[in-house]
Amino acid sequence: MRELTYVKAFNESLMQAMAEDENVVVIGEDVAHYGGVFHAFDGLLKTYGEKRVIDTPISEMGFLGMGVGAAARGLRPVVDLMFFDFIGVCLDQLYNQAAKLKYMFGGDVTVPLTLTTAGGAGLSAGPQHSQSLEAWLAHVPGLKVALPSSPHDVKGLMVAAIRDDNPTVVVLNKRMLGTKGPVPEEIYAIPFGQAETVRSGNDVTVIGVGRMVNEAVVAAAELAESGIDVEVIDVRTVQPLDSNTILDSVRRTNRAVVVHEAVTFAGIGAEISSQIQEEAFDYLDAPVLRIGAPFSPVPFSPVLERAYIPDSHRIVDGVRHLLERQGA
Amino acid sequence: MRELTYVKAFNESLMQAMAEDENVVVIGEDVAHYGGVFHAFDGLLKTYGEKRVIDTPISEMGFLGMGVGAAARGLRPVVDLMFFDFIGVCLDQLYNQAAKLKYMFGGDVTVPLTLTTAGGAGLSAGPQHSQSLEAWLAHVPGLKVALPSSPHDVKGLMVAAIRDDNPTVVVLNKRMLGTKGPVPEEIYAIPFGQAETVRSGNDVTVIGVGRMVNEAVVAAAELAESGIDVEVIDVRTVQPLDSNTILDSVRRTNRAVVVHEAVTFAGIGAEISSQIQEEAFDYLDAPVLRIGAPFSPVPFSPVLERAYIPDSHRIVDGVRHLLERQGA
Amino acid sequence: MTDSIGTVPIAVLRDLHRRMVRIRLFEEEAGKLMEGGRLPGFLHLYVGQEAVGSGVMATLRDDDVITSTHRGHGHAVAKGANLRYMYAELFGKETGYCKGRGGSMHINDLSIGMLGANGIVGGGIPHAVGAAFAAAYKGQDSVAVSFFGDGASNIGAFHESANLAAVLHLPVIFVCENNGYAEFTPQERHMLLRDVADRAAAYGMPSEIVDGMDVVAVYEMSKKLVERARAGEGPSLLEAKTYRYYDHQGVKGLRIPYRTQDEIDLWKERDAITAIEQRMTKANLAGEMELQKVWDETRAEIVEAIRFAEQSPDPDPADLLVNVYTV
Amino acid sequence: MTDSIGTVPIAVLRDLHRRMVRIRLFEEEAGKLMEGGRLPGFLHLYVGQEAVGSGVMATLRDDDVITSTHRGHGHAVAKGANLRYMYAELFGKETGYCKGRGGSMHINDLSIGMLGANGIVGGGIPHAVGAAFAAAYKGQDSVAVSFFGDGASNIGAFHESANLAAVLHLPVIFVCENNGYAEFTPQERHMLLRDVADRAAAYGMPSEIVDGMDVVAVYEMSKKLVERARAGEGPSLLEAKTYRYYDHQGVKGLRIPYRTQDEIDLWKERDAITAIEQRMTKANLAGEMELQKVWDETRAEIVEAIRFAEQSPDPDPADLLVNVYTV
Ligand SMILES: Cc1ncc(C[n+]2csc(CCOP(=O)(O)OP(=O)(O)O)c2C)c(N)n1
Ligand SMILES: Cc1ncc(C[n+]2csc(CCOP(=O)(O)OP(=O)(O)O)c2C)c(N)n1
Ligand SMILES: [Mg+2]
Ligand SMILES: [Mg+2]
Repeated sequence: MRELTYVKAFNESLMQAMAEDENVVVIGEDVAHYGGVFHAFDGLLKTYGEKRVIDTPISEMGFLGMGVGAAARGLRPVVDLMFFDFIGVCLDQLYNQAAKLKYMFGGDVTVPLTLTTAGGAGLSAGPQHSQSLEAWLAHVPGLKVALPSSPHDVKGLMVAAIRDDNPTVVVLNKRMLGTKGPVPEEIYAIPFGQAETVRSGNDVTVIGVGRMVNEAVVAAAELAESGIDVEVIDVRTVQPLDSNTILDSVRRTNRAVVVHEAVTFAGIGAEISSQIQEEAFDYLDAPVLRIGAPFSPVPFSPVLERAYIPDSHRIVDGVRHLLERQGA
Repeated sequence: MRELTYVKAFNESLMQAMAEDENVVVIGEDVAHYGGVFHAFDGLLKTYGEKRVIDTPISEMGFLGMGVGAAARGLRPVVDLMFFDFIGVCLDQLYNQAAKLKYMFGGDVTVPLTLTTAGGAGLSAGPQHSQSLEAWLAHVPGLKVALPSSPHDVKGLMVAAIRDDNPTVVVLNKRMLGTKGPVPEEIYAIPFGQAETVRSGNDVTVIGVGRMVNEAVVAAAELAESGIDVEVIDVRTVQPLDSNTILDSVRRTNRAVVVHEAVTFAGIGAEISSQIQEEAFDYLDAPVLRIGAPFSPVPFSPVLERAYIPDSHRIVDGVRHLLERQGA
Repeated sequence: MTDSIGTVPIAVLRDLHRRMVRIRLFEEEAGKLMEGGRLPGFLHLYVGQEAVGSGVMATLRDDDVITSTHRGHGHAVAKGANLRYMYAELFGKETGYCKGRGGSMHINDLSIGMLGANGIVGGGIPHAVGAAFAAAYKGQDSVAVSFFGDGASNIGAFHESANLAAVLHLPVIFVCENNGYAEFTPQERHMLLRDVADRAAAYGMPSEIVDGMDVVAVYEMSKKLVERARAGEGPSLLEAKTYRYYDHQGVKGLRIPYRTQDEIDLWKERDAITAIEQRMTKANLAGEMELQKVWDETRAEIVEAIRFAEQSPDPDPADLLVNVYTV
Repeated sequence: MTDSIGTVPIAVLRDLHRRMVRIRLFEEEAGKLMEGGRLPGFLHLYVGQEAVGSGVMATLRDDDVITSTHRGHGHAVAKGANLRYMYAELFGKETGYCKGRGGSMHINDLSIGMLGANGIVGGGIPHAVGAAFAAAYKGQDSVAVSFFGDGASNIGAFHESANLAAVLHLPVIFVCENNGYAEFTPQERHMLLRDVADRAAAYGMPSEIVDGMDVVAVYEMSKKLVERARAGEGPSLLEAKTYRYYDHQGVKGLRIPYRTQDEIDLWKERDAITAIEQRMTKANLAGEMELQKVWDETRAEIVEAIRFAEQSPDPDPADLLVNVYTV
């Protein structure tokens, strides 16, 4: 199959979704004339014109709220927040407005808004340009949240997000923008709430979020050399979370590791881990292990940042640790 | 001992902390001349004057950020956010600024800021005035977060927060404002990160957050009548979390229930539950049970709201369920 | 004898009068229900400000969208909302506009372009910009009006929304109802300007100031700005000087007197409803009986609406998760 | 022969010149290091805007606090930061101003009143208000200056901070460095005003516009506003029209030409450093050699500082959790 980079797959999802539905518009800082700071929006202006691709002032609360209002009036705005870290200047419009309007207004209003943003560390972008805050959004009733881990999934999840009648957030991983992978040419949607079993295995289930899925796959390959058979699950979306796929796997493997880039404490891994021990308690041969970042901001220094971000080595160590564990 | 209401205990903490340290100032909407919409700041203006008690325009991002700047320059501002729900209009100043400055600036700056706010449901205040969002804040390295469950704790945790050199958040529970309880007259601090065992028991540990501690106590009394001996722990602060007290207890009782007002999914209960199964796995006779709100905004209708908020009945049912559980 | 006041014909005057009376009575009765302990939650009454909502709304069509605030009943009533469903919502009933899920601060009715009250100060302002964007996008000539208070003009969302509307040249009218207070803080302590209208210049947007106790003046000025927006000439800001008669929340002033009785009395002397009734009577445009009929009819409607609300069922707790998502 | 230009004495002129040269060379070398692939992360160069930071900073004392932006190197250098620790931070070294934890966008030095660059547009503006509050509270006569761009004047935090400072009558000078662009969006597409200064009126605050390529003009105007603030006369806004020579981030313009070469050349013809050198030379206030010496000394300082930075140790991963909390 044809290969595309992650960012090009994102771009193609917009190109095709805009062709499919003329109510789709793109709103954000430098998304039109410049094509986005990551060039994720390249060519949209040329293809769809200034009417549908809108550069905004630096006014995230304003233009996210504008997206909410436009969505309530029948458009399907894709609003871009340049870095996930900036969510704090506009969060009200996401959780108090977009996510609540339908419920709070008695059901008459739908808000088919998609917020796109770029999260994750690894580029020495420092403490205010590297965060992974998906746990916040997963805690908000009314929102849906995806973290694609491959070019294929970026496109499919973006299309699903745009077609969804609920407010959705798609968090790109900055470090994967140039990563290549097979991407079908036609438009397709990957349903929210369907995890993917990326690798089958019998000894332990590693549940990955976003880019960490790829680290888990690397770890699995390494562990296979020692005869350890790892199943890797990509949650794809953290809200809704496909608990069934996770639980079915853990009930078979009896061991689970959850891995994400965000700090471990109160990260989405806590939710996943809790659900596993609640629903598969009697199947567990060892506690569910969480792997995430230590409890600090993301450091700028490459040396520190490398030590900070979870990677395949930490997953390998974690899995080995779990398997060696002696119960009481 | 003398009894005070929850809100009066809060008020007294400020009265005394301001007497103790002239660098303490209070900043917020209607906190000065009006004394705060919940009268939590009554009398401060009269006692300390306009220099130290400052009414602000409706500009949460601005005045929280002003508090951050003032804290960086040696003051100890107490900044009030009228409702916890409003955090979305100013969150940037909390997690990207207050919580990160020290780390990000190489250690030279401290931000001894206290953010006070009122959370929780039960007053038919509707979806935008009833939320419990402590899980968001607990996920932020650099912050400390308390949810006092009694007049005694409000005062002690507030004093500790104000004296702390780190940014702290103290979340009052709106429904408890009129609740009375014993409060020492002198100034005292309850250290952050020290849970309190509110009731000792042997059969199951119920870990409560904020007002839910009181529901747990009621449930424990009811369960005692059936001969079930419940230990109740008040976490007091969710960041830092006193894991040791929780783990010691669960290793004795072998069963745990976590209860909070926030929606269960990705709530702070997930973190507590995960830690218990990680650290006390071999001691658990049953999965850790989480009790929280269902995954929806807080409804306005009293009938719905009553069904929505966790209470002693749900805790009683949960505990019974845990004890009756048959392992595989 | 003429059949108009200024340029405003008698039919419009009657319409304005009726809108104001409906708001006044709706709110007075809501206040009584609350004082009687029969309504849950908060209540921010619009009494005193009737001329603003009524005057502006009379210049709008059903497909023109408004966004409102915590003090939103008046806007809903003036836009033509059904009083039954409004009261039902105040009671938290399943038949309410929000099916009992939202309450007083979230009443909305998209069928008449009422995109909702909002509990977050400034929360609804960007929605109006978005509604205007959607209208322009679809090539419709409808406009959007965002109501907000003097206090709200200090929040970032106002600034960003105004600038966005200006830059994108959208058909938005920003209507600031300046009642002199943000909760309990008088304007002179929350901004240095006397006129919020002066803020429009920061966005390259025209503005007008109008006496918010004069419904005819509000109507005329709103008409001008709405027509301007409809003609594609961009956004504007309208400041109406007005006053709320009751407390920020609830009915009675609480124990802290942040306003003087003199101040309240002075504004009440200029009451907008009394004023229009006097002008209509003086100009022989309406007899006392005709005006009284409006009050009586409205009272009857309200009695019926409250009965409907009271007799309506509570929501079913089994439906807790309804409308969280569109499925 | 005079010993001043206008009212600005020779010592100050020399000081202004040196500050600008130090910024220019610091940034040029940083740019080269980045192009050479030797610096991690982002780099927002201040080249072109030197007169603004230098002119303002020369009117400040060490106890006057500034807050800065993503484009903060110039402010730090002008405020008197140590170039060694600055470069060390760009390299992410333990000896850097942020101990390698912050990077280019977070350089700060409280000992000289530099309260930090900030990666969030508008993030630092309220901090300046807070610093001014603290100074006033303690009865000190120090002031606070917040630097921000034309683009940042569209964000809510600016609006709220300006109004707060005005209402609380605090000694803040809001310095808008209008370089005509917010990233790649020209000013005329992000606001309708020509002058950001016009926004000050929305807060009842005076404003001034100054040629940001004329360091003497910036100095004189800043002096006036700083003295005003120091005397307790409240906040003000200073807009400096300026230009950045390099790309928004990094050195070379990327493949999308959002500015014309003509435009860039026109501004460079008015280069602030060249201009002051010509004026000083013409007025016989400095010989070419004397000026050259400043460049040479700075170059030497920079070579040494970069060497220091390169030779400094990386942070120790064992210290990952250092400074997250004050313990
Ligand atoms: C972001 C936010 N901050 C604070 C509040 C609390 N609050 C509700 S109404 C109000 C005053 C609003 O004043 P104004 O805009 O003048 O409207 P008015 O009440 O006078 O109609 C405040 C502070 C809120 N709801 N949202
Ligand atoms: C809240 C926020 N939104 C967006 C950005 C991304 N961003 C960084 S700099 C910048 C442009 C700033 O323009 P201006 O204020 O004019 O400063 P300049 O870069 O021209 O110095 C943008 C949009 C950010 N850092 N923070
Ligand atoms: Mg008001
Ligand atoms: Mg700029």
